[in-house]
Amino acid sequence: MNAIILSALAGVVMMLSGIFTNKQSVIKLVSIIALLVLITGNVLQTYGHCSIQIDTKNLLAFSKAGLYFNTLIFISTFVYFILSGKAIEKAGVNVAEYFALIFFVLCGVSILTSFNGLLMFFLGIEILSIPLYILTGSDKRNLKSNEASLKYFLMGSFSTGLMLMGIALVFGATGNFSLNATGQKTAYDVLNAGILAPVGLLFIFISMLFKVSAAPFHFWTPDVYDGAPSVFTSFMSTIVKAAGFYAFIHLFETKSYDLGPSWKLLLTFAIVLTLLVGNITAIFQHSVKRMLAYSSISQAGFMLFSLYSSNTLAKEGIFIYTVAYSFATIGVFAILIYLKDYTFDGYNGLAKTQPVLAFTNTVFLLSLAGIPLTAGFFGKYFMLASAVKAGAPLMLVIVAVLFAAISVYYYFKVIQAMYFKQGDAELNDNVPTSFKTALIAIAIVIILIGIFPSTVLNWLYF
Amino acid sequence: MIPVLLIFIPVFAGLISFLLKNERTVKGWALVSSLIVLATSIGAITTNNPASTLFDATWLPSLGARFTVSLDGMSKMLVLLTAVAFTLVFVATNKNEYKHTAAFYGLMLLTQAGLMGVFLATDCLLFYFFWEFALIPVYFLCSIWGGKKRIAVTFKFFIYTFVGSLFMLVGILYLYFLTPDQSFSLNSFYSLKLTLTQQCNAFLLFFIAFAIKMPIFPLHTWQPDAYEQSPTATTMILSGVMVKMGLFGVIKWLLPIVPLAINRYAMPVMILSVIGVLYASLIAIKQDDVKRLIAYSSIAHIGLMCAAIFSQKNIALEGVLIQMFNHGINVIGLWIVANAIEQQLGTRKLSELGGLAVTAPKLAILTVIMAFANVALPLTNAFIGEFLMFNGIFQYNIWLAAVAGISIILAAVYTLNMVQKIFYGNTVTATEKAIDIDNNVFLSLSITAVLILVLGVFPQPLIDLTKSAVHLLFVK
Amino acid sequence: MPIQYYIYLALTLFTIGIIGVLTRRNAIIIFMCIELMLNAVNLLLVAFSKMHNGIALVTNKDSMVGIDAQLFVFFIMVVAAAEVSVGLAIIVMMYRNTHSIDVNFLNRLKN
Amino acid sequence: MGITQSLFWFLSVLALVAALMVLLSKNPVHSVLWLIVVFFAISGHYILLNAQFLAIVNLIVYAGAIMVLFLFVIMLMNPNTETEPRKNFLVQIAGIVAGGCLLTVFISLVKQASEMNNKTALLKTGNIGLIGNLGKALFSDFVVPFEISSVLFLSAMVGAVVIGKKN
Amino acid sequence: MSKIIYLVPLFPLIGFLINGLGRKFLSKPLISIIASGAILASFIVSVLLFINVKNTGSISAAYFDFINFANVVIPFAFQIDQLSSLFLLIITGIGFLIHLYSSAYMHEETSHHYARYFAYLNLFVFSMLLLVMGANYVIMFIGWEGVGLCSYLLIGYWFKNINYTYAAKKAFVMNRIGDLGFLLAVFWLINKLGTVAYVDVFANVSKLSQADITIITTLLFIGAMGKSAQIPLYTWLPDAMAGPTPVSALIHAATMVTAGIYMIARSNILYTMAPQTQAFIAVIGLATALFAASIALKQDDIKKVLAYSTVSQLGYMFLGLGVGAYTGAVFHVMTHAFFKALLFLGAGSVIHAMHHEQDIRKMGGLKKYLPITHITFLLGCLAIAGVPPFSGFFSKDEILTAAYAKNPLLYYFGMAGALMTSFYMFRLYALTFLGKFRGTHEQEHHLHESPLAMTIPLLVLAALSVVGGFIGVPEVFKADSHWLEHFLSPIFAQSAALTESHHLSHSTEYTMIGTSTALILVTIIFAWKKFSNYVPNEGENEGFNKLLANKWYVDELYNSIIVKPIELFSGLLKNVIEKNVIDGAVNGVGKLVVASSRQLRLIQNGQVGSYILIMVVFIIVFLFAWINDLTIVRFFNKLF
Repeated sequence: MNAIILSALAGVVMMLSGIFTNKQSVIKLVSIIALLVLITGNVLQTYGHCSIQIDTKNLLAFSKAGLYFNTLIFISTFVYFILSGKAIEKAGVNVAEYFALIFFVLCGVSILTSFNGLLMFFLGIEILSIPLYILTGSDKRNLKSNEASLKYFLMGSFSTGLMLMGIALVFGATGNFSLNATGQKTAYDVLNAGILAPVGLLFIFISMLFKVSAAPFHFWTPDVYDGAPSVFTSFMSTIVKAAGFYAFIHLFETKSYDLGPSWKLLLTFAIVLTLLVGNITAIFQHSVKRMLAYSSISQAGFMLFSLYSSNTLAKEGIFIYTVAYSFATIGVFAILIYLKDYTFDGYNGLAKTQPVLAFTNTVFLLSLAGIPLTAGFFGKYFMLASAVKAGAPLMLVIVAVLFAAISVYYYFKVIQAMYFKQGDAELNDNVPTSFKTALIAIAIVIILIGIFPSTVLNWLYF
Repeated sequence: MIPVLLIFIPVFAGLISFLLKNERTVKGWALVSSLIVLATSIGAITTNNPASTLFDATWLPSLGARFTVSLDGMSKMLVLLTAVAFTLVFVATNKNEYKHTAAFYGLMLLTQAGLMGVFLATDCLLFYFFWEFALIPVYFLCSIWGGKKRIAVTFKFFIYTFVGSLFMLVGILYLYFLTPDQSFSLNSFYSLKLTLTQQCNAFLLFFIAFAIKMPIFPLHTWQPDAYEQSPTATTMILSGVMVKMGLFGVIKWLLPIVPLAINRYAMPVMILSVIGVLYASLIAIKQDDVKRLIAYSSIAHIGLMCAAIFSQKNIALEGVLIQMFNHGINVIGLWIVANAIEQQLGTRKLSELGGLAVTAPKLAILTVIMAFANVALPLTNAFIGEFLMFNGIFQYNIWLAAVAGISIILAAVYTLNMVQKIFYGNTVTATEKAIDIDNNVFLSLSITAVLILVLGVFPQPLIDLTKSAVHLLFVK
Repeated sequence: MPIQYYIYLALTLFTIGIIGVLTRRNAIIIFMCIELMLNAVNLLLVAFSKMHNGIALVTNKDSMVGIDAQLFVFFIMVVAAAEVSVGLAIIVMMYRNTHSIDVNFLNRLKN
Repeated sequence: MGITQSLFWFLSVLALVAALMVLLSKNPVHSVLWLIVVFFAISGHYILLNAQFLAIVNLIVYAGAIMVLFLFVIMLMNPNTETEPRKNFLVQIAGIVAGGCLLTVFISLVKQASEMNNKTALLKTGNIGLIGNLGKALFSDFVVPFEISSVLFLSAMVGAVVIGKKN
Repeated sequence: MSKIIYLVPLFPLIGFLINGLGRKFLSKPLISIIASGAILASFIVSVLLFINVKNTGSISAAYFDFINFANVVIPFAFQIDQLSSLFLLIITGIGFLIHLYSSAYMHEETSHHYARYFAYLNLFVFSMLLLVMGANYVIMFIGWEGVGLCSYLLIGYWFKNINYTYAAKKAFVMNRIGDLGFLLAVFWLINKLGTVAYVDVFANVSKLSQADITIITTLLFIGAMGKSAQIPLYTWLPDAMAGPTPVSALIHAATMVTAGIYMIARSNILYTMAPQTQAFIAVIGLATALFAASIALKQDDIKKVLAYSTVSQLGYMFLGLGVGAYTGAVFHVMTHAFFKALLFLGAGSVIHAMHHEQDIRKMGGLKKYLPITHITFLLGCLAIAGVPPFSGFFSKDEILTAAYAKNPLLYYFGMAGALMTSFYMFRLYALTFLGKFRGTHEQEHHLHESPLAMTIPLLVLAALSVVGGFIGVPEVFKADSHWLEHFLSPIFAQSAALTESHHLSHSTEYTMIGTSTALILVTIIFAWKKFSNYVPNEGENEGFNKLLANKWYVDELYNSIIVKPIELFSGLLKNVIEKNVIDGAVNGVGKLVVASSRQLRLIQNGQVGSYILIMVVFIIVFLFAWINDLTIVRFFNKLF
C-alpha cells in the first residue's frame, strides 16, 4: 500500500512542483528524492513496516513477490532517472508534468503487482496506460509523436474494450471479480462445464498479449516506440512492459485460470509468432530506435515463456529478466539519445570518439542478446529452463534459441558500427562525466548479475 | 587450487593489460603472464594431489551449479597445450604490429582464460559459460584486427558457433532436469540413466554445438574464412586450441553420458567425418592462399579425429587425445610459418611465392619439419595419434579406415605442394629480397620442431598422461 | 428475460463497434465506436449482475450479490471519461498539426 | 408479451439500429447524435433492469458530458466538410466480413454455453441497482478503487493539460 | 653383442645432426669426413654384428616403449638376424663407398649445401637402418617412411630447379600410396593378432585365417609396389633421377628400392601361406621386369636407362619372391646393389666428366678419356647382363630357375627380359664409350678421368660385381656351395617347411644355363655392333620406337586418368560445391532471413485500420482454436 499511496502522492508533488519552480534541475532532484522515498517506503513494507494500513477489502493483496517486483521496478526507474533524467528535462517544457505522469505510471505498476481482483487489475492497467498515451504524444510539434500517440490511444482503447468484454464474460460465468473466488468456481474442467468463462479469459488473455506487445497483437509497438520521444520509449519499453508481464503472470498463475488444453497451444503460437515477428523484422531496420522497438517485441516473446511454464523458476526468471532487460535497454536508449543520427550509421566509429559509451553500449547489447557473463544470459536461461522444466516440447525451446541467435545479428550490427566501421559518430551534446560513471556502474551491475545471479535470487528468498 | 590459478592468472593479466600504455610493456607483460601460466600448467601435469587438482566453490546454489574446476589426464594435457600455444604465439608474433596493442593482448589473454575454463570445468553450466567466454574476445580480436572482409566473416563465425552453443544450452537444460539431484555437476550427468530416446535428444542438441566448433563437414564453411581473415595470432589460437573444444566436448560431455546415442549415430557421423576429411583434403590441393590451405588441412585432420572418437574404441580415443595436443602444436607451427611469410613478404598467395629456400634457409628447413609433421610422418608427433586413431577406426569399420586413409596421400600432396610453391624453384619478385626469419620466429619454430620430434619419438609420456582418462570414460 | 438475449444484444453491439473501428477512417468516429463497445460491456455487466442477484435472492432476500458488477460499470464510466478527455486532447493536437483526423493519414511510422 | 418484454425488444432494436446508424452516417455530427440514441436505449435497459443509478449516470455522463465533448470537438474541427474520404472498398468489406465472422463465432459460442440456460436477468425488481445500496458499497468495500480512480483522473487531467497547453 | 646394436643407426644420426646443425661452420673436408666416418663406423659395427650373427644366431635389443596402450604394445626394438645383418652390410658398405664418392662428386657445391647433402645422406642411411633393424612392422614402417622422406629431400636437393621438386613430390606421393597399403596391413595385424613384432606374428601365423593372410600380404605388397617401384607405382623412380647421381646410386639402386624385397623376404612365412598373393607378386614382378626393360631400350638419358633397368631388376626380384625363391631374391638384391651402384657411379663419373651432359647420343668414345670408369662400367654391364661368371649371372639364374620350376612360362618371359637387359645395357655401353665423341669441342677439351675418391669406389664395386656371385654358386655346379642359402636358411626355415622343393634335374639346369648364356652373348654382340659406331638419326623414333621412347605414355596416361580428374574434381569442390552449395546454403539461410525480414516488415504498413483488422482476424482464429482445441492439440501432438 505504501507504494501505491506514495507514488500517487509523489505524482501530485511533482505536479505541484512545476508551479513553484521552473528550474528543471530542481524538479529532477525532487523527483529523485521522491523516488528514493518511494523505494524506502516499499522496502519498509516488504519487511513488514507498513506505515499506512488500509483495509482493502480483499481487493488488493500484497505478496512478497509483488513488493520485490515493485522495488525492482523502482530501482529500474531510479536508473532511468539517473541516466535519462537530463533527456527528460529536454523532452519539452512540462518537465514537472512528465515526472508526475511517470509517478502515476508507477502507481499503476504498484496496483498491478498487488491486485486481487479484476477490478483493480482493470484500474491498474488504465492508470498505467493513460499517462503513457500522453507521454507518447508529449513532443507536440513532432508529427511522428502525434501519430504514435493517436495510434497508441486508439489501439489501447480498443484492447481495453476487449479486456472489459472478457471481464464481463468471466463475471457472467462466475458472478465474481475476485481472483480467488473466480478460481474456486472455475476449478472444474471448463471444457465440459462452461464456455463463457474461458472465452472471457481468452479475451483478457488477448488484451494482455496486446499490452505486452506479443504477436499477433503487437502492431502498435514499433510505431509507438518509434514515434514517441526516445526518452519515453525507453521508459515504456522497459519498466512498463515488465510490469505488464508481471500482471499477466499474476493474473494467470493460479492454475484454475485455465483456458483448457488449447491454452498452451495458443501461448505457443503467440510465443513463436512474437519471436518471429520481432526478430525477423528487426533485421531489416535502418533506425536503431525502431530496431530496439522490434527487439523489445522479441524480448517479450522470451518473457512469454515464463507464462508458459508458470513455475517458480519462471517467476525467478521474470525478475532476472526484468532487471537484465530493463537496465540494458535503458542504457542503450540513454546512449541513443545522445546521438544525432539514430540510424546504424550514426554509430560508426563511436568507439574512437567515445570509448566509454561504446564499451558500455556493447555490454548492454550483449546483455540484450543474451550472451553469457551478462545478466541477459540468465534472463534467457531462466526462461528456457522453466520451459524445459514445465515439459515444453523441445522444438519450441529450439525455435526460441534459434531466434535468439538471429537477434545477435541486429544487436551486433550496432557493435560492428561502433568498433569496426570508420566514421565519426556525432553527438548532440557533451557527455558529462557523471553520465559516463553511471553507465559504467550499470554495466558493472549487469556483468555482476551475469556472473552471480544468485545475489539477486537470494535476495528474493530472503 | 591450480585450476583456479590457470583460469584467473590470464584473466587478471588480461585486465591489467588493457590498462597498459606502452606497446613493448604490453608484449612483455603478455609473455610473462603466459610463461607463468605455462609454469603453472607444468605444475599441473606433474601433480596428482587432489587438493591441488580440484577446486570447488559455491556459485549458483539455487540453480544447482557450482564453480567446480578440476584436472584430469585429458584436461591436464589440453591445459598444457593451451599454455604452450599461447607462449609460442606470443613469442612468434612479438614483432607483429597491432593498433591498440594493449587491447589486443588483453583480449588474447582473456581468450586463454576462457579456453582454460572450458578444459577445466566439471560443472556443465560453468562449462557453457567458459565456452562462450572463450568466443567473445575472439570475436573482437578477429573483427578489429582482421583482414579486409573481417566483419562479415567473423560475424558469420560468431553466429554459426553461437547457434551451436545455444543448441547445447538447450541440451544442458534437458539433461539438467533429468538429473535426480537437479545439478549441473559432471558426476550427476555421468550418473544419469537415460533411455535411448533421451540420449538421442541430448546427443543431437550437444553435438550440433560440438560439430560446428570442430568443425565437421558440412558445417565447416565458417572456418577457412575465419582463419583467413583473422589476425594470425588469433588464427593460431583458433586452430591450435579452440577447435579442440569441440572434440573435447564430445569426449568429456557426450561420450560417457549418452553412449547409446553415440553408438547409434556413430556410422552417419563417421561417414560425414570421412567425407569431410577427403573433401577438405581435395580442396586444400587447390588452394592458393596459405592460410586457407592450412585451414582446410586442419578441417581434414579434425574430421579424422571426430571419426576416431565415434569409433568408440579406446585406442582411437587415446589417439584422439594425443592428436589433440600434437595437432595443436603442429598447426601452430604452420601458422607461425604463414605469419612469418606474410609479415615479411606481404603476401600469402602460393602463386606469388617461390624460391624462398634460397633466401630463407632456416625457415625452409623448419617448415619442412612442420610439413612432414602435418603429413604424419613417423617419428613426428602426428604419426602416433594418427596411427592409434586409424587403428580404432579400422577396428570399427575397415572400409572407413581405408577411405580415410586416402587422406594420408592427399595430405602429402597438398602439404608438399605448399612447401614446393613457397620454397622451391627460383626466387620471384616477392621473395628476392627476403631475409631469413628473426630470432623470435626462429625460437618459436625451433621449440615447435623439438616438440614435434621429441613427442614423435617418445610419445609414451603423453599416452601415460591421458591413459587413465580414456580408461575412465569407458568404465562409465 | 433470458440472459442469452442480453448476451446476444451486448455482443452484437460490441461487434458493431468493432466493425465501426474497422471500417471508418475518422479518428473521432473510431473513438466513438470504441465507446460503443464499452457500453455493450456495461450493458452485459448489468445484466449479469441482475442474473446473479436473481439467483442469490432465492436463498437470501437481502442479497447484495452482483452489486460489484454495477460498481464495475461505474468505474468503467470513470475510466471512459478519463480516456475521453485524453483521447480528445490527442485528436485535437493531431488536428492542430495536420488539419486532418483521418487515421489513414497517419502513416509516417511504418515498416 | 408483456410491456416489459415489448420494451426490451423495442430498446434492443433501437440500440442496434442506432448503433448501425453511427457507422453509416456520413456526417460525424449525425453519428454523435445516433450514439446518444444508443446511450438512451441502453439507459432504458438499465431502467428495465432496475439499475436506476447507472441509468442516470449513463445519461448524464455519457450522453450528456462525453457526447457533448465529442460534439464540441467535431464542431471545432470543421463541421461542414463532408468528412472523410471513404475507406477503400475492399478494406471495408474485409472489416465487415471479419466482424460478421466474429459475431457468428460469438453467437455459436453463446448457443453452446449451456451453463447460461434457464438463467434470466431479473427485470424491474431487486435493489442492488439503487443508489443507496451502491453508495454504501462504494464507500465501504470499494473505497480503495474509488480513491484510486482519482489518480486516474489526475493523470488524465495532467495529460490533457500537457497535451492541450500551447507552448 | 646386443649392447652395440644401437650404435649402427646412431652414427649416421650423429653425422646427420652434426652436419645438419653445423652446416654454417663446418668446412667441406670436415663435413665429408664426418659423414663418411659415421657410415664407416656403422659399417664396422655391422661387420661385428654380422660375424656375431653368423656365429651365434640372431640377436635383438628393446629400448623403450614406442607405443604402449591397452593391449597394443609396440616397443622400440631392433632385431639383428641373418637377413638384416646382410642388409646392414650392404647398406653401410655401399653407403660408405657412395659417401666417399660423393665427397668428390659434389665438390662444386657451396659448403652450406654440401653439408646439407651429407646430412640428408646420413639421415637416409639412418632411416634405412631403422627399416632393416626394426623388430616389428611399426619400426620398419618408420624407416619405410623415413627413406621416403630422404628420397624426397635428395631428389629435390637442387630445389632451385622446380622440375626436380616435382619429381621429389611425385616420389613421395607415390610412396605414400604404397605406404597406405602397408599401414592398413599393420592395422590388420594389430586387429587380428594384437602384435606387430615379427617374432610374435610369425609364431602366431596359424591363428590367421587364409583370407586374412591373403589380404595382409596383398596390402604389404602394395606397400612394396610403391617403395620398390613396381607396376603400377613405378613411374616415380625414373623421375627420381633428378637427384645427384650418387643419390641415385645409393637410394634408387642399391638400398631403398630393395626395401620391398626385404620386407617380403622378412615376411616370407606369410607369403608362403598366401599362394594367391605370391602368384600375383610373380606376375607383377615379371610384368614390371619386361615393361621397364622395354622402355629402357629406347632411353637416351644415361641415368634413365639405368633407372628403368633398376625397375626391371626389381621386377626380377619380385618374380623371385613370387615363386618362392626368397634366397634368390635377396641374393639378387645383393648383387644388384653391387653392380647397379657401380653402374650409377660410373654414370656419375661420366656425367662429371661431361659437365652434366646426360644424353648418351651426345657422348661416345669415352673409352680413352675415362679408362677406369670404362673398365668398371663394362664389368658392371657384364654383371647385369648375366654373363657368367659375373655376379648377376648367379643371382638371376637362381631366380629364373626357380621360376621355371614354378611355371616354365615365367621363365620364358623372364629370359626375354634378360635379353632385353643385355641389349640395352650394351647399347648404353656402346653409345657412351665406343665410337667417336659426339659432344661439343669444349666438352672434349675438358674430358678427364675422375679423382681418386670417385674411382676407388668404382674399383671396389667392380671387384664385388665380379666376384660377388660366388657366395651363391648353384647346387648344380657344386653341392653345398650355396653359402648364402645356408646362411639365410634360419630366416626361411618356416617357409621351407611348408613348401616341397621340386628340384629341376641337373640336365635341365645345364641346358637352361647354356642357352641363356648363349643368347645373352649373342644379344651383347648384336648391340655392340649396332651401336659402336652410332650416328644420330632423326627418324629413328618412329612408330613402336616412339612408343617406347615415350615410356608407353604411362605418365601421360596417369596424368589424364588420375591426376587431371582429381585436379578437376578438387577444383569443382573448391569453386562450386564449397562456394555455392555448402557455403551457399549457409549464406542462403542468412539471405532468407533478411529477405523474409524485408517482406515481413511490410505488414507493418502504418495503418491503424489494418492493424486492428489483423488483430480481429487473430481473435477469431484464437476463438476458433479454442473451440476446436482438442482437435488441434491432437494434431500438433501428432506433428511433433
